[in-house]
Amino acid sequence: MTGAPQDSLFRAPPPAEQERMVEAILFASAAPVTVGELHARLPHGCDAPAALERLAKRYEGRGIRLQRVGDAWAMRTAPDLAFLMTRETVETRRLSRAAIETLAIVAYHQPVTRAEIEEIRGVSVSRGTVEQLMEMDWIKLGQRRQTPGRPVTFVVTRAFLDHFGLSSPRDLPGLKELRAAGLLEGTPPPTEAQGVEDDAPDDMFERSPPEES
Amino acid sequence: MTGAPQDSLFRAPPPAEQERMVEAILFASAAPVTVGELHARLPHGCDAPAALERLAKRYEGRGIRLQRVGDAWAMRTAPDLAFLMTRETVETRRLSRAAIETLAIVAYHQPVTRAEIEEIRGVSVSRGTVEQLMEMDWIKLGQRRQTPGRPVTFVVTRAFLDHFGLSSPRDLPGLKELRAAGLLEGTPPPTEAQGVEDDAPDDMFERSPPEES
Amino acid sequence: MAEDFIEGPARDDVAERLAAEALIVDVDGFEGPLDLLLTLARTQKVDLRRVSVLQLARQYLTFVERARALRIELAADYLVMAAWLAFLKSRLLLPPDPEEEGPSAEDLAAHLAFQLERLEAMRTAAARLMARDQLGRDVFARGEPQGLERSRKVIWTATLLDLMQGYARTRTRDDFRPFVMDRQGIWTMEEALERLRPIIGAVGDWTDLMAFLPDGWDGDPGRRRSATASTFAATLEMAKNGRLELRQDDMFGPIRLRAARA
Repeated sequence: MTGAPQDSLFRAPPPAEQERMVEAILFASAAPVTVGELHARLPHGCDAPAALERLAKRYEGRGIRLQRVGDAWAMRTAPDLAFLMTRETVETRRLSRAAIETLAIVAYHQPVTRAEIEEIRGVSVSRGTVEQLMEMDWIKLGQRRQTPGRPVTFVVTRAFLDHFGLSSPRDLPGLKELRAAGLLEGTPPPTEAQGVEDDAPDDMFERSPPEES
Repeated sequence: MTGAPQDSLFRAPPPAEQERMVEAILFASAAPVTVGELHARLPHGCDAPAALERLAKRYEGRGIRLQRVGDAWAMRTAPDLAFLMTRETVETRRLSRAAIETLAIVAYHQPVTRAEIEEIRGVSVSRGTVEQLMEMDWIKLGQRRQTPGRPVTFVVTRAFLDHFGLSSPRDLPGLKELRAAGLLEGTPPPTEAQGVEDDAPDDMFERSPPEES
Repeated sequence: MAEDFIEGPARDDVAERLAAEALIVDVDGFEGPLDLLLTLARTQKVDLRRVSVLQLARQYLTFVERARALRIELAADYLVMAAWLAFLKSRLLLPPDPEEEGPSAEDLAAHLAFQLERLEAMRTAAARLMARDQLGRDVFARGEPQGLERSRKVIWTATLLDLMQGYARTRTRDDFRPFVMDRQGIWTMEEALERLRPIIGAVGDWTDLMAFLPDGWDGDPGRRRSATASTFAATLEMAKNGRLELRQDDMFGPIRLRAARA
């Protein structure tokens, strides 16, 4: 759709106009808007990624900023102004320790099976924990593992990324270090001294199914 | 409260900072915010009207703008971009039972008057049903019946035939075929069996109005 | 096992012993044996990668023994772990047996240490995750989302099957209409009288009753029966009124009639 103005009956709006259109769409929506949705709503021939880039730059250092959430974008208040927002704060349900750990394991190990979560935590995962996280729309089912029994796997959602202000699962804090230390594997690194798994699966998150739109 | 930094223990934030604070508050608020509310939420010594003025200027010509709502302020998408905020969704819905039956009677008995449709269905036909079918361009007015009152008749349209993939109304399966297909379950009155149905459906459409029942 | 009590790992460390006491009182607070092991490992105050698994096994077994002495119910998985650690401990203390198959005691110990380190890492990661700026707490979305105004265009649709079923429904409904006498196969006496009245005056000679049946009513037996009976009843009525004469020459012979002679 982008860069193909010749197949358009009408000329695409000028870049500045595209930018303010994207601005209006993102502003009006509380949920992140995917690039695909932007293209569907913008006039034909618009280049949403370019407009988003210019817009993100424009909002740098402002009270609102553009936040990338997977393949979507959202406008969010700057975190340093949280103290002004006490009025808007929504009381979220307090998660149990089991739920928080399970969430972290899904995020760092995704796609991960229930058995793997249990192996890492050393206890069985209660059904309620997984259900609560799914109900919060923070984890969802991924593709089935192609191993005997074809167990279901869990992956994190876009709402999870949005909630924690992550552009992608790669931005999880400490992900690189954990991977380098071999702590995202099922077995200890072969020799502990030089157990630097630099070639550890970088495509960990590509293996997860495409984000829903 | 404004312009009185001397009564503040702490120095008020610099103007640019006040501006982004107002920006974030207006963005996150569910309703327009009054100047009084702004002062109550901003750090001590802030000048909300001045910040609002700078913010309004900053958003001039952008996709979002500052708007006064009574004695309060809100951020709104620019009015000229309203077209981006609507999306035409096309929804397909199944026709109501009344409409289907009316349509079927027109198709099988055309040209047919409203009184005849009512006689066959056994209930009165609502104006809305006929209007809906005419609006959909599936039935249209035929010639007036040459009987007292010269009532209008209805016939099916080309669009109707196209939709149902029929080359002519004669392609509609006759009563006998309907029964063979299990669509007509009741047993017919004994004598009607010979006289009427043997030559269906061929003269079904010439034979109007329906004489039976 | 008794030896563990004598030279217990926490013998000369009062703080550690107090901590172990606290652990026991708190046994319900643990999320399984691995959680308990991790807590015990922390008391060694070393990098988890250098944790002494042998010492850890002793600590755990001591914990289980004390819990039993205090008659604290321990879940089965704590006891399974205890058995496994006792086995591991003995393997670690004995010189390796070259005949032995499977992973060495060192491998098993390394795996346990890895499991602890991995759990610890996930806990740290979880804490870091929860410490991030969170939506609705630190970062806020548009408070008054406009939403997409949807102008809905409805396309009505129906299939040929819908149409046929709809038609079938209207026709089937007829078949279930309230019962009325179905007169299509019946020739009533009124109709017979109606038919006979204008023509009877011209019947001079004796004529077979069957000749007076209406057209098309002499084929189907049911219809013929109805028409015959009605016509006969009508002739009786007319004979009573003196308008015609009837005769039947023999039993089951044809019934004949003629106009009454004045």
